[in-house]
Amino acid sequence: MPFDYRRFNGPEDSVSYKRFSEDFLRTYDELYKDLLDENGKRKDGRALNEARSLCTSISRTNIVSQAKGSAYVELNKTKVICSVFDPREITGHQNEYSWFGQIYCEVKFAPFSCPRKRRQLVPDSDEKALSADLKKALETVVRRDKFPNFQMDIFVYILEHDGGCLSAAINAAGLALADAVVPMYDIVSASSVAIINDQIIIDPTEAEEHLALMYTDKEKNHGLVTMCFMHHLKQFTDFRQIGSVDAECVLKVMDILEKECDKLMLVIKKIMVSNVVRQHNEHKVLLEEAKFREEVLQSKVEEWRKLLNAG
Amino acid sequence: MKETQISNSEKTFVQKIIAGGHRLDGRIYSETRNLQIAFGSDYGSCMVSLGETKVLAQVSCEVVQPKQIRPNEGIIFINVDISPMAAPQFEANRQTDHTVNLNRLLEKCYKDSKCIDLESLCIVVEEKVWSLRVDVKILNHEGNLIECASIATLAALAHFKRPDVTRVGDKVIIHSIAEKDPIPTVLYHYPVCLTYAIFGSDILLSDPSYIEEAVCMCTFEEGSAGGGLLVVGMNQYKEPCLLDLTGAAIHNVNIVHKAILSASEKGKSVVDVLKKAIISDDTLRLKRVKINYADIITTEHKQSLIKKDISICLKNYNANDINPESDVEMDDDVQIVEPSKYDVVPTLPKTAELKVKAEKSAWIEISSEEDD
Amino acid sequence: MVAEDFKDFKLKPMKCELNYLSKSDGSAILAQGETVVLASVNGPLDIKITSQSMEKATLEVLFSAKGGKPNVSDRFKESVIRQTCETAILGCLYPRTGITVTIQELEDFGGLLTCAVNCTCLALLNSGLSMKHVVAAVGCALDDSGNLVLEPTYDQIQSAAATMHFVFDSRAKTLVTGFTTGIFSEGAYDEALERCRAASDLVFDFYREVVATYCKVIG
Amino acid sequence: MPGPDLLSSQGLRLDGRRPNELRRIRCKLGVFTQPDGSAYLEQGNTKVLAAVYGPHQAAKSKMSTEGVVVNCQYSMATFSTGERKNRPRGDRKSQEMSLHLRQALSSAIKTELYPRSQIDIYIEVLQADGAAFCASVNAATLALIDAGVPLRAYACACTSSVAWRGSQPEPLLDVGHVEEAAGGVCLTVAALPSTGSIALLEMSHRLHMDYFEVVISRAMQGCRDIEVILDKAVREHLAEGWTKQDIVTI
Amino acid sequence: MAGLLLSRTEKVYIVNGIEEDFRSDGRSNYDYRPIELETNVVSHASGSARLRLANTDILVGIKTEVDIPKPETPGLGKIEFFVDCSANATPEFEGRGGEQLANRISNILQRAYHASQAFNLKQLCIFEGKQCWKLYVDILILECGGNLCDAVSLAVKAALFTTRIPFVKAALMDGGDVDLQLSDDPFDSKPLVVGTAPLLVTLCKIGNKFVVDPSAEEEFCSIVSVVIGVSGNPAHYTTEKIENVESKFTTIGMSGVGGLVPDTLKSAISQGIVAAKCLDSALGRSLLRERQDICSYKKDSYGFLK
Repeated sequence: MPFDYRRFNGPEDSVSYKRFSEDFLRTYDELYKDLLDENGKRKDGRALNEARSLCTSISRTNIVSQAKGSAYVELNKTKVICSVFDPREITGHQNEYSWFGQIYCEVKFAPFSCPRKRRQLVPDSDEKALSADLKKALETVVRRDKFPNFQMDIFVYILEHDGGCLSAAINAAGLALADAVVPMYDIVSASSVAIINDQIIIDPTEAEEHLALMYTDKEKNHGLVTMCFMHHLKQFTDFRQIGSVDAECVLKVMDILEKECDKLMLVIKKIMVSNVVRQHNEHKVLLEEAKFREEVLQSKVEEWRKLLNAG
Repeated sequence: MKETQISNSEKTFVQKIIAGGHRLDGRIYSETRNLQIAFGSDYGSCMVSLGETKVLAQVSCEVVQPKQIRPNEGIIFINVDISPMAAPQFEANRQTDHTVNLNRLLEKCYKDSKCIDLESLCIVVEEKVWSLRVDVKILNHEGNLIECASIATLAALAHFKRPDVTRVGDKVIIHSIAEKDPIPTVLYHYPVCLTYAIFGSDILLSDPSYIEEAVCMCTFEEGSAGGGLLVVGMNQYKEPCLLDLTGAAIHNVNIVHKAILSASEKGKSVVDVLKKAIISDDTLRLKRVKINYADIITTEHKQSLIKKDISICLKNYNANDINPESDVEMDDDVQIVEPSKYDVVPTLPKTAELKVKAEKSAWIEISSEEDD
Repeated sequence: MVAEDFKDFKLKPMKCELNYLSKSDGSAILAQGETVVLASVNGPLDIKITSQSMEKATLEVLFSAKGGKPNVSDRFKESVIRQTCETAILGCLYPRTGITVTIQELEDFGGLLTCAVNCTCLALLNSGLSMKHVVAAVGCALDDSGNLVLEPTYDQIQSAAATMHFVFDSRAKTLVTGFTTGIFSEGAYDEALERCRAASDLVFDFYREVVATYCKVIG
Repeated sequence: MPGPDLLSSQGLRLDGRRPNELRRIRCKLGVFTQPDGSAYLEQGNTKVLAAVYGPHQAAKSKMSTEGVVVNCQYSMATFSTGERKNRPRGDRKSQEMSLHLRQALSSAIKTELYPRSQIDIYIEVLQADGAAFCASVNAATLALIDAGVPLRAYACACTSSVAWRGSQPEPLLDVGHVEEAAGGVCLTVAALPSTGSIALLEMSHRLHMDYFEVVISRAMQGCRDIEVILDKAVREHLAEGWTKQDIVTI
Repeated sequence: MAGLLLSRTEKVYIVNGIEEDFRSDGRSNYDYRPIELETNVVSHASGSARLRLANTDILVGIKTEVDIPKPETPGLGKIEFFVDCSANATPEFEGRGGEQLANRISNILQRAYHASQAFNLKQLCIFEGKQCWKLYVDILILECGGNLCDAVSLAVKAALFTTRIPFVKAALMDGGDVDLQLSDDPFDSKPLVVGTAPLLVTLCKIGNKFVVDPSAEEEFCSIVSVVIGVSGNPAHYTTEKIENVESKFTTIGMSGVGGLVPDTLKSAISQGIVAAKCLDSALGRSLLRERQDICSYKKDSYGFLK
C-alpha cells in the first residue's frame, strides 16, 4: 500500500462511530420495510418508477473557469462536478502514434461524500472501476478520430454520493464535453435502476442501492443496472449489471431504462440550450461594452486631435 | 541528469597504469583510503568518510507489534537513500537498481547474517517489540559506497542505545535517557563489506575509487578478461557472511580465495578501528563532553576548489627533483616542473599537497581549473 | 569564524566549511550553535523535457531529516526553502535547466529551518550560481512573559508561546519569507521583525567573512 | 551454525538425499507458443517458468551500442510460497533477483552480437521450495536455447550449504527449503561450467573462511552436474524436432 | 494484444468468415476451442487449477487465511480476487504494464461473485463477528490467446471446486479473542459448495454477428464485446440428485469502443446464457470425473511437463 507522505493521514485502524449505534447492523427485512412502504411509495415519497429530476435550475455547465468545459449535476443529494481539459499531445509513450484520440477519465469521491465510510485520497478499486466504466461510456460517443495522438482529460469529482453515481458522472461528463465543444456523435444520457425483491426501482438512492446488493437468502431478483444511451443513434454505449437477475427481468429493465434516458435527454437538451443562450447573451453584453468603450476612445481621440490641431 | 560517460582515453589510461602497478591516487593495490568515523549527539548517529566518500547513518527505534511468524523477535529495517547530494546523476525518491542492490547488500550483511540479537529486542511476546530503523544517507559518492555504507551502518548499530523498559503487570514503561541508562544493542559479530575491483584476471584493488569502479565495470570487449566488482562481507572472526559479484564473470576461482584472504585481514582491522572509535566516544560521553557534528567542521583547512585530493598523487615529495621517468603520471605534472612557487608537503601516507611558499596558512590545489 | 556580541544582539556562534562534498557543484556545512546542517547545490543540470521551463531554471529542493520516515513537516521545510531560493537565484539566466538543492539535517537543537536557509545560501554562493541577492534567516521566540529571545535554544523553544522566523535579502533588508508558530500580538511581531532585521546584519557579515577567507585562497 | 540434525546418523539429509545429491530436475523446452523461447523446470518441488522475447529493438532509454541489453524480470506467483505473498514483484527481494539474473545470464549470452537490441527474460516462480533462484537461472538458460539466442556456454546455478558430522564439515548440494530455513550458510553460484568461470556469487549467513573452499567446490560440482542434465534435455528436445511453436493452429 | 499485427485483408477475411458462420480455425460462431484443465497443480495452495484454452494459459491458486469479518457483515467470510498478468505472456506486461487488464478482470470477477445467489459467503464463517475464512483467489495469466475472461472464470470455478477448508477442532474464548485450533490432517476438511459460482461468457461483436470464445486475432477485429456472468447449476457439480437451479445473470458489462442497438444486446445475452449453461455442465462433468480418478488413483499429474 503506497503511503502518502505529503499529507496528514488519519489513523489506519479507526472505526466509524456509527458502528456502535443500534442501527448499524440491520437485517434485510428491516431495511426493506424502512425504504418501501405498503403503498409502494419510497422513503422520499417517490413512486417506484419515478426518477429524481435533474435539477435544471442548478445543474449547469461552465462552472470551472480553468477547464475548457465543465458541468455540475445534482440529483437531490447526489452532487457531481466534472471538468474537461484541452486535448494535449501524447508524448513519449513507446513512440507509438495513436490514430485515435485517447480519453483519460478519473472519477474521485470526495473524502466526505459517502454516508458509510470516509474515502481515502489514494484511489481505491471502486474509483478505478468507475473511471473505467466512464471511459467506456464516453469513448463511443466522442469523435476520437478528430484529434489523433491527443489525449483529453476528464475529471469527475463526486461531492456527495446518494445513489446513481455512475449515471450522474456520465451525464455530467456529457454536458461538460458539449460545453468544451468536443465533437461528439450524439448526446449521451445515463440512468440506473435497482431491482429489489423483483421490484424495479428507478433512479435508486444510496440506501436502495445498498439494499439491492445486500447479502440475502432470498431467491428473488436483486441487482443494479446502469445504462448509457445515445438517442438519435438508438445505441447503448454502456450497460452494467451486478447482482442476480434472470433474463426476463434484464430485458424488461432495458426497455424501462431506454424510456428513462429519453426523458433525461430532454432535460439535458434544455440545459445545453440554456447554456448556449446564456453564453450568447454574455457575449452580446461583452460586445456592447466593447462598442461603448471604443466609442469613448474614439471621441477622446477626436478631442486630442482637435487640441493638437489647435495648438 | 544522466551519468557522465567515461571517455575512452580515461579508460585506457586507468587500465594501463593499473596494469603497471599504480593507482591514480598513489595507493598500492591493497591500500584503502583514509577511514574516519564521527558521531553525532544522539546515540546511533554517525558519519563515516572513506576518503571523500561520505555516508550518514542514523538508527531510530519504536515499539511495534512483532511479525506473526516471529513473535519473540524484534524487527530491523534498513533503508538506503541516495539523494542528488551524493552525485548529480541520482534522482530523488527513486528506487534504482543501484539503490536496491545497496539496500539488499546491507540487509543481507546485517539482517540475514544474524548479527543482531533480535530476541533481546522483544518486550512482550506477540505484542510489543522494538523495531530498529537504520537510515543510511549517502552524502558524497566517490566510489565504494557499499564499504562506506556498511561501516556506517555497523558503527551506528554498535553505537546505538535504546531506552530501557520495565514491565509492571500489563503495563510497559519506557524510560527516557535521563531516567535510566539506555541499553546498547547486542551484536554477535561485526561484519563489514569490503569491495574489490577486479582488473584483468588477477589484479584485485581494494577500496576502488569512483573512476576505478566505473572503468572496471565498462570493460566488455570480446576477448579481454572483463572486470567486475566483488563485495565480501567479513566479520572479525574471519567468517565471510556475504558475497556479491557484479560485472563480468570470473575466470579463476582463486581470485575469490585471494579476496577472502585479504578481506579477513582488513575486516578485522576495520572492526578494530570502529570499536576503538566507539569506546573513545563512550568515555567522552561519560565525561559529559558534548559531542556534535559541529566538531567535524574545520576552519583552518580551507579548499578553494571542490577537488580535495590532487587527483594524481606524487610518489616523490620534493618537486625539485621530480623523477622524469614517471611518465605515466604526466599531464598535470607540467606545472610542477616550475618549482619555485610551491612546496610539496607530504600529508597522508603516499599523498602530497602543494603549499604556496609565501603564504603559510593557505592551501592551493593542483587542478586543471587553475589554468584559468 | 565566530560572530560574537554585536551591539546588544547576540547570535549563536556560527561555523562553516565550504566545499565539503566533492561531487556537488557547491556545498556547505553550517553549524549555528549546536544545530548543524549540510547543503549541496547542483546546477544548472540537464533535466527531463517535461519538467523544463522556457523562462527559468527549475528549482528542486529536497530536505532530508536525519532518520525516520519522511513526513509532512519535511515537505513544509522544502517549500519554505524553495520559495526563498526562488527569489534569490537569477533563474532566468539558466532557462531549460534544473537546479537541485539538497539539504541534510545533521543535528537539531532548535532553529533548524533558519540554519537550513543560511546553509543553503552559503552553498549557493559556493556553487557560483548567479543570484539577485543573498538571504539571511534569523529566528526569535516569544516567551511566556512577552520577552523576545533572539535565536532561542532548544529549551526556550519548547517553553515559548510563539516562534517567529524571518528571511531578509541583503540589498534592502526587505522581508523575503516569514513563518511563525503560536500566538502573538501585532506589536510583538513588529518588534521581532525589526530586531531580526537588525540581527541579520551579523549573518551577512558572517557570509562576507566566510567568502573573504575562501577568496584569499583563490587569490 | 546449523544444527547437526541436518544429517542423519547414516549421513542422509532430511529429505533422504545424500549430501552430494541434487533434487530431481525435470524440464521441458517450448511450453508456450507466443514467446520466442520458453521453458519449464522443476527442481524438486520448486517449479519455474521462463520466457524469452527477443532480441528485438531496444527501448531508447536502455539502448547500448556495446551489446545487447539483457532485461530480466523475476516474479513470484502470490501462491508460490507457504505464506501468501502480497505482490508478485516490485519488492526489493524480487528486484534483487532480477539484477542477479541479469548478472548471471549476461556473461553467458554473446552480448556483442546484437548491439542496440534487447533480450527480455521473464521468470515466473510457480512454487518456491528452496533454491528458486537457481531453478530460474537454469530455466532461463533453457528458454534462451529454445529462443535460439547464441550462448557462450550453459549458465547453470546451484546452491550449497554445510552440515556438520561430528566436527567434520560435510557440504550439502542443492539446498532445499527446510535446510534453507534451518539458518545455515547458503552459497549460490552461477557458473558457466564448460569454461570454468563464475558468473555470480552470492552468499548469506556466515561460514568460516577455512571451509569456504569445500563449499564452493561442491557448488561448482553441482553446476557441472546440472549442465549434464540440461544438455540432455536440450538434445532430447531437438531430437523430437518439434516444438509447440512449429505447430500451426488451423 | 501481444504485438499482434493484422493486415487489412486478414481482418476482412475474419469478418467475412464470421458473417458466413465460418471462423478461421474451422469453428462455428457458437463453438469453443479445446480446453485442457488440470486441478491441484500447486502444492502450496489450498486449491488450484490450470486451464489452457487453446493458447490462453491460466493458473489459479487459492489460499485460505483466517481473518476478522467486516463489521457490517459479521456472518460472512471474504473472497478476494487478485489477477497477475505475467510478463511471460507479453513483454508489455513487464513491471506494472499488465495492471490495467488485471484490474479489469478482477473487477468483473468481483462483481460476478458479489451476489449472494452466486457464491455463498456464509460457508466461510467460523465464528460470527469474530473469525472467518478469507479466500485469496490468485489468478496468474501466463499466456494470452484471447478470451481471457471465460478462461479465468472456468479456472477459478475449478480451483474453488478443489479447495478444501480445514475443520475447526476447538475454539477457545479468551476474553474477546478467539483462539482457534485447526485440524492438521489435510483430509480432515470440507470442500466448498461452489455449484452456483458464476461463469463468464464473452460475446464479441465482429461485423454484425456475435461469436463466443474469440481468439486473439478475432478480438483484434472486434470493436465491442459484452461480458456476461451467469450463475451455475449446482446439479452439475455433485453426484447426488438435487434440483436444477435456474441460471441467472450475476453481471453484465460492455467493453471496447462502440455502441449496441438494444435488440442486438438482447439477442447477445440470450445467446450468452445458452453458452454459459453448456460450459457449466461440461465443467461440472469433467471436475467430477477428475475427482473420481483421484479417488481411484488413476490420475497422473502432468503440470507443465506434458
